[in-house]
Amino acid sequence: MNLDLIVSNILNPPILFFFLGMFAVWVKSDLEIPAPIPKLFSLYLLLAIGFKGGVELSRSGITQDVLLTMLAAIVMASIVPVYSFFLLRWKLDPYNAAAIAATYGSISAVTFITAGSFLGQLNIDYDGYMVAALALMESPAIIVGLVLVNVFGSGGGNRDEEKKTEWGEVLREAFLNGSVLLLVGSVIIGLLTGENGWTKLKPFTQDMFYGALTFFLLDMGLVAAKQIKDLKKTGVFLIAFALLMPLGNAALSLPIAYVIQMSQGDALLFAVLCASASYIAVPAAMRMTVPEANPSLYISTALAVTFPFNIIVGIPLYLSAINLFWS
Amino acid sequence: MNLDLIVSNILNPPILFFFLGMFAVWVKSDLEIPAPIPKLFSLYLLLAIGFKGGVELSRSGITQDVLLTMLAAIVMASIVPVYSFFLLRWKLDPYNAAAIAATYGSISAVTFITAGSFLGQLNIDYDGYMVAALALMESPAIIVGLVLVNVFGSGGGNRDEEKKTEWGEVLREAFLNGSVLLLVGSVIIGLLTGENGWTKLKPFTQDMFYGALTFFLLDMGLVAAKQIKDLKKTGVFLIAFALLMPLGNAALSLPIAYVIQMSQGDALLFAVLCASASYIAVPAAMRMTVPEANPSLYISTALAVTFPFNIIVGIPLYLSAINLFWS
Amino acid sequence: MNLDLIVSNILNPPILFFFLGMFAVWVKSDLEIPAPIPKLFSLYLLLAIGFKGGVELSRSGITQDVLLTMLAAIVMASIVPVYSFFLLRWKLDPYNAAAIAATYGSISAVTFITAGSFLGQLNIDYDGYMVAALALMESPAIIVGLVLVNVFGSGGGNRDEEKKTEWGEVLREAFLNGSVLLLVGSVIIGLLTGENGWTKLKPFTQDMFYGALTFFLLDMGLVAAKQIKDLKKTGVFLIAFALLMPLGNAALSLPIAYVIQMSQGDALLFAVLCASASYIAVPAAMRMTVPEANPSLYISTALAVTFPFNIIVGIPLYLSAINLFWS
Amino acid sequence: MHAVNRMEIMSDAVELGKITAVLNQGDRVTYSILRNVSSHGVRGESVEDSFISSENIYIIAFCPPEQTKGLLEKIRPILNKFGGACFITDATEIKSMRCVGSLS
Amino acid sequence: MHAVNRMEIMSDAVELGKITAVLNQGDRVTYSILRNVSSHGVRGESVEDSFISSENIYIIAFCPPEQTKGLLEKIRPILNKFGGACFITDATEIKSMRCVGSLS
Amino acid sequence: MHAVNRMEIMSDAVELGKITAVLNQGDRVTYSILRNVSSHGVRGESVEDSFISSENIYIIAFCPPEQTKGLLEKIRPILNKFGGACFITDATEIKSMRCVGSLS
Ligand SMILES: Nc1ncnc2c1ncn2[C@@H]1O[C@H](COP(=O)(O)O)[C@@H](O)[C@H]1O
Ligand SMILES: Nc1ncnc2c1ncn2[C@@H]1O[C@H](COP(=O)(O)O)[C@@H](O)[C@H]1O
Ligand SMILES: Nc1ncnc2c1ncn2[C@@H]1O[C@H](COP(=O)(O)O)[C@@H](O)[C@H]1O
Ligand code: NA
Ligand code: NA
Ligand code: NA
Repeated sequence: MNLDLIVSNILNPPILFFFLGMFAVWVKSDLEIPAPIPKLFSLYLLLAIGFKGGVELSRSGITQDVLLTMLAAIVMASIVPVYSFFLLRWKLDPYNAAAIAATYGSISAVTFITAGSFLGQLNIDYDGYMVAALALMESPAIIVGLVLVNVFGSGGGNRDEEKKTEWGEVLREAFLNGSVLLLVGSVIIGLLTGENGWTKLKPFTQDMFYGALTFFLLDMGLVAAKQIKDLKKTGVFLIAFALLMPLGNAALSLPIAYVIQMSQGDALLFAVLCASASYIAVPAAMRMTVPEANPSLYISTALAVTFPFNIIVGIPLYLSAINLFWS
Repeated sequence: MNLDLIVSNILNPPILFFFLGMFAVWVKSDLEIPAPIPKLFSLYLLLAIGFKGGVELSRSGITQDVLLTMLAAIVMASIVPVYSFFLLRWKLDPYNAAAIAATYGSISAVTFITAGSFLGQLNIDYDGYMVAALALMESPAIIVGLVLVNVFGSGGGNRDEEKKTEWGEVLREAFLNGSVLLLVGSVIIGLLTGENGWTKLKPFTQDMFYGALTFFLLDMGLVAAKQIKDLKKTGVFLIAFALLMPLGNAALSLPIAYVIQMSQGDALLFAVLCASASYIAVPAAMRMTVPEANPSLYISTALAVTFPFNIIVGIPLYLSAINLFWS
Repeated sequence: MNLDLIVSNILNPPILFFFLGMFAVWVKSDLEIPAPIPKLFSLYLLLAIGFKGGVELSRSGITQDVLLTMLAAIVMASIVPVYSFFLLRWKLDPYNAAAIAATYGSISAVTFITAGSFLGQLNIDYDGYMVAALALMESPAIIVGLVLVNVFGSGGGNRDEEKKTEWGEVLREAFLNGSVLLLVGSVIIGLLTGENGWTKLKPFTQDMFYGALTFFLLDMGLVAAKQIKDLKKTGVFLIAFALLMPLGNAALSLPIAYVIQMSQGDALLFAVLCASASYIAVPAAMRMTVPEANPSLYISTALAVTFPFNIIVGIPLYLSAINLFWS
Repeated sequence: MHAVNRMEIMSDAVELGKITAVLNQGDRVTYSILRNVSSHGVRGESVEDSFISSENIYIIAFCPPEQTKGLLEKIRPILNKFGGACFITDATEIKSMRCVGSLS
Repeated sequence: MHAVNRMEIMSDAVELGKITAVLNQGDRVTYSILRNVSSHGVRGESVEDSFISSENIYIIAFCPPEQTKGLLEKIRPILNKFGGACFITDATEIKSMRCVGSLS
Repeated sequence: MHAVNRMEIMSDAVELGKITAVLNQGDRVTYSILRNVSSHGVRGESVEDSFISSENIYIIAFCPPEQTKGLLEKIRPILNKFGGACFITDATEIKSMRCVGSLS
């Protein structure tokens, strides 16, 4: 594996500010980014990434490549939570297993963006419609997770009672939660307004993008470092899961990417989508629909282990693998 | 009327994000832009628009055209609330009638900005000093509204008692409330610093402008859709008023614009100023000075009916009329 | 002294928005920039200034000039609080004297930035590594202040008891408080990522900079004007101190700058660092470590007297002096 | 001046809608919602409050004493789902005026 | 340890200045202001809280029992204007230290 | 349904860590922290709340009556440093459920 890649990945401002945030927590500095500033940046990033993706989609059109990619995305988002669930059942009750499985089936937009910046730095092209894949991969895992709970959850009384009334809520939470709605809405708006809209919004959604990502990762460092203390409760099994799962998911995604002839850049982004775990949309949905599961388990693994692992080691590692096989 | 205009108006990012916000409320998504982020964008927009207006004023100088425009602005801002009041008195008590009349006499900066973007898109020029007209039209309606309450309000006891002590407060609220002060202050600073200041601030006040407007309209969509439920209490009379009043005010403004030989772009902006209703500065002032009026009446009509009507139908409609008469 | 300089300093947007903020408070306008928006801008300014400084340091390298400047910075930051303390002891108890002395030994980043903008306007060059001097001058005064309290504080019981346990906290507060950490961290990240990072972050940290400064100074005007009412309690002695101290410190810094052959631009920035007083980092540290001192004394003098004095009169005045001696 | 009961409810923000729906059923019930509160000891674990993890709310409601029992019975099962807490105090209501403006 | 009265006042933010002016007249009155609260049932209608419509505040004040009546008489007319609410509870004050720093 | 004591603590934000450390020592103590509160009359001077000057916090804690005295004894010296206030009221706890999810 290519050490240069890791170094050039680490030596860029967003990643370094992520470390600065972690450092601040470790030395007990009072540095904090008070609410709702992080929310502002997360809304901005979703809007900017969705809009750019939509514009790119309007440029490329909906070709066969696009459709194949979308199909692959939906397939991976649906099967990852299934096999994750059975792995997790080894040590966990069905509720926690399903909630964590859903988390890993969905994606982390910030990991995706970081991978995009990394490719930009190495001058490797990728297709804008990968953002559409990202948008498509947000939701299926939530539904699969809920199905798993209903099939394998302790078939007991009050679950079944509430089940009927809650399915509507589940689907709404899966497809209409704030993050998904803003992302998908921005894709559609980008698609509708195309070049025209792009010219007007570019200074905001493109030029500010890298800076906003930097600021946001500073906050992510603060939050992730605070979550690390919850890992004690999590135990070795879950930490191992959180480190190996991204590798497994990426390993599974690459052959698929190869078969449908993705470019190297697209393959990296696809691998990153499969390897990353959601720490915003899915946890929010799981808290509402699987209250039996313990949020600190699925949030701390996704945020304090898998997220840093992917942005520091995972991204350059997956690219090394792609370099190896594609050439 | 020109359907192309409506479509090209709707198919731009700010308007589409407005719809996205409304859609989010209708499908009960949890998308929200938490306080004080909307406030940040509204302060930004006032600062940017005022500053640009001041710089433009420093470019054009205070010519006869400018003075005529200012005069027209003050006249319209003073008479609109008067005839609105008598129309509203047909169904409403004097307090609510005066508060709503004041709301429609004043202006909506975001509607103005949206009209400016629309002109920008069609490559129609307009004069920067129209912003000065906007600034001048914020306040008179507040004072006219208060005079109407004092003349026609049920001349009873405690109103009169407090009247003397409160006039100072009324004038201060009219000319020194936060929105007016920031807007007027920014105009003056733009005027004082001219090209020099413009070069330095342009990346912030000009390049980010369209993006900030987009973000802000997303929030306006959320807020307006929530206000729509208050319209039930409002009744058919007020909804009709909120739809017809902009048409009437625009219809009255166009001959004036024609007579003083405004350009087509300026005429559109003037019509939009007259047709729009204030949902920030005036409601804030009215809550303090006419507590007898019901805020949900004047806020929901201005925000949930007149604002969307103007940005969707009104702006292209007024421009069609201008195209007809000016050529 | 050069009146033109003062006028050209005042006639730029950030200073004028500072006055607008003060004006808003004086006329009792309800203009306010709600929390945490000012915090967002202050974090942004620290990040942007530190990052730029780090990049400049990576350009210049660590030369002898740089080292001499750093040495001068540390010396001034250490001796200013010592002689300030003895001056203040004339009228104040040791706790308040030490807290105010520490405040004046440290620096105000916004004053520094305003001076940088002022130089930019006059096309006078300065070295980017002055930001490193700024970063170095944040902390020593906190430690000197604490030493003064421990040596001269009423040697009584409970101070000594707690002393041992608190030194770790003091050092952490001095070097790891949020402002210092973000500033120093950003310098280091700028140094590490150099030109590469600069190209990516420039639209955010450079192009938005002047606008963010403008917005922040609007808020500073609001805050400073509110602090002015606390000055009554402060008394004439402290007001005189707050006006004369910057002059004294600047006067002391200029010969040093001259001897180590700083450029005119660097000399101005150095003078401004010495002349300015901290109203964020040091007050936060003093509240924790010298609770016996009255915060309204050290905050109101630094913020409501010294800060406006420096940005309005001080900066052009110090530059006049430099013009005189350097040529 | 008449006696009321004061209820303090701490809960997860996702339950807010259900709790207010219950409170709105009551007659002459007044309540205020405080958001972004950090709560500890309410659920099994102390949850760090951030936009990423959960958000806690704090509701202070006042209601006529005869309604307290009925409302509590409906709120209890909601709190049971996530873990939440509810505390009752006695208080005196001074005056609650209604807004007078309306369509004539 | 001595008895105090606890007042909870809910009101529109525009009245904040007047209410605190009254509270400042009292002797040994301690109060805290919570802003951006959503209040329901206080006025005639439940008002959505946003930067566009009104903002509600929640004040918690503690005062010596003998002052309660006097303060309430002055606060009542203010609350009557917009509709607002005020509730009283009994409490015990533990300790209230004063800051010692001052000009010597 | 059992009796508890309700403590309201107003303090400077810099003492938050120390106060919560004390509260965490208690058994079955529930507390909520409200930040960015404006407090007046607590310390010697009313402190304007801004990111530049100090920030006040408001803690509402509930604890079993037998623990109140012990906790107060430890909180008092903390409040004495900056000046702070603490008030006690009686209340009734309705139900406090614990979160059930955990590693099996
Ligand atoms: N709106 C956006 N959505 C997604 N990625 C973006 C967006 N804007 C910029 N980027 C990425 O950020 C990096 C910096 O962009 P550039 O402006 O090309 O230097 C590139 O890698 C882009 O892929
Ligand atoms: N500071 C500003 N104040 C008012 N309108 C602005 C401002 N900046 C940009 N705009 C408008 O926003 C639209 C986009 O501007 P541009 O594409 O940069 O010419 C144009 O229609 C401008 O009229
Ligand atoms: N990141 C930054 N840190 C410090 N000063 C800056 C930064 N960006 C811009 N400035 C200053 O802001 C002023 C405006 O910059 P310019 O883009 O050169 O017009 C100049 O005087 C710069 O010194
Ligand atoms: Na995944
Ligand atoms: Na109008
Ligand atoms: Na100094």
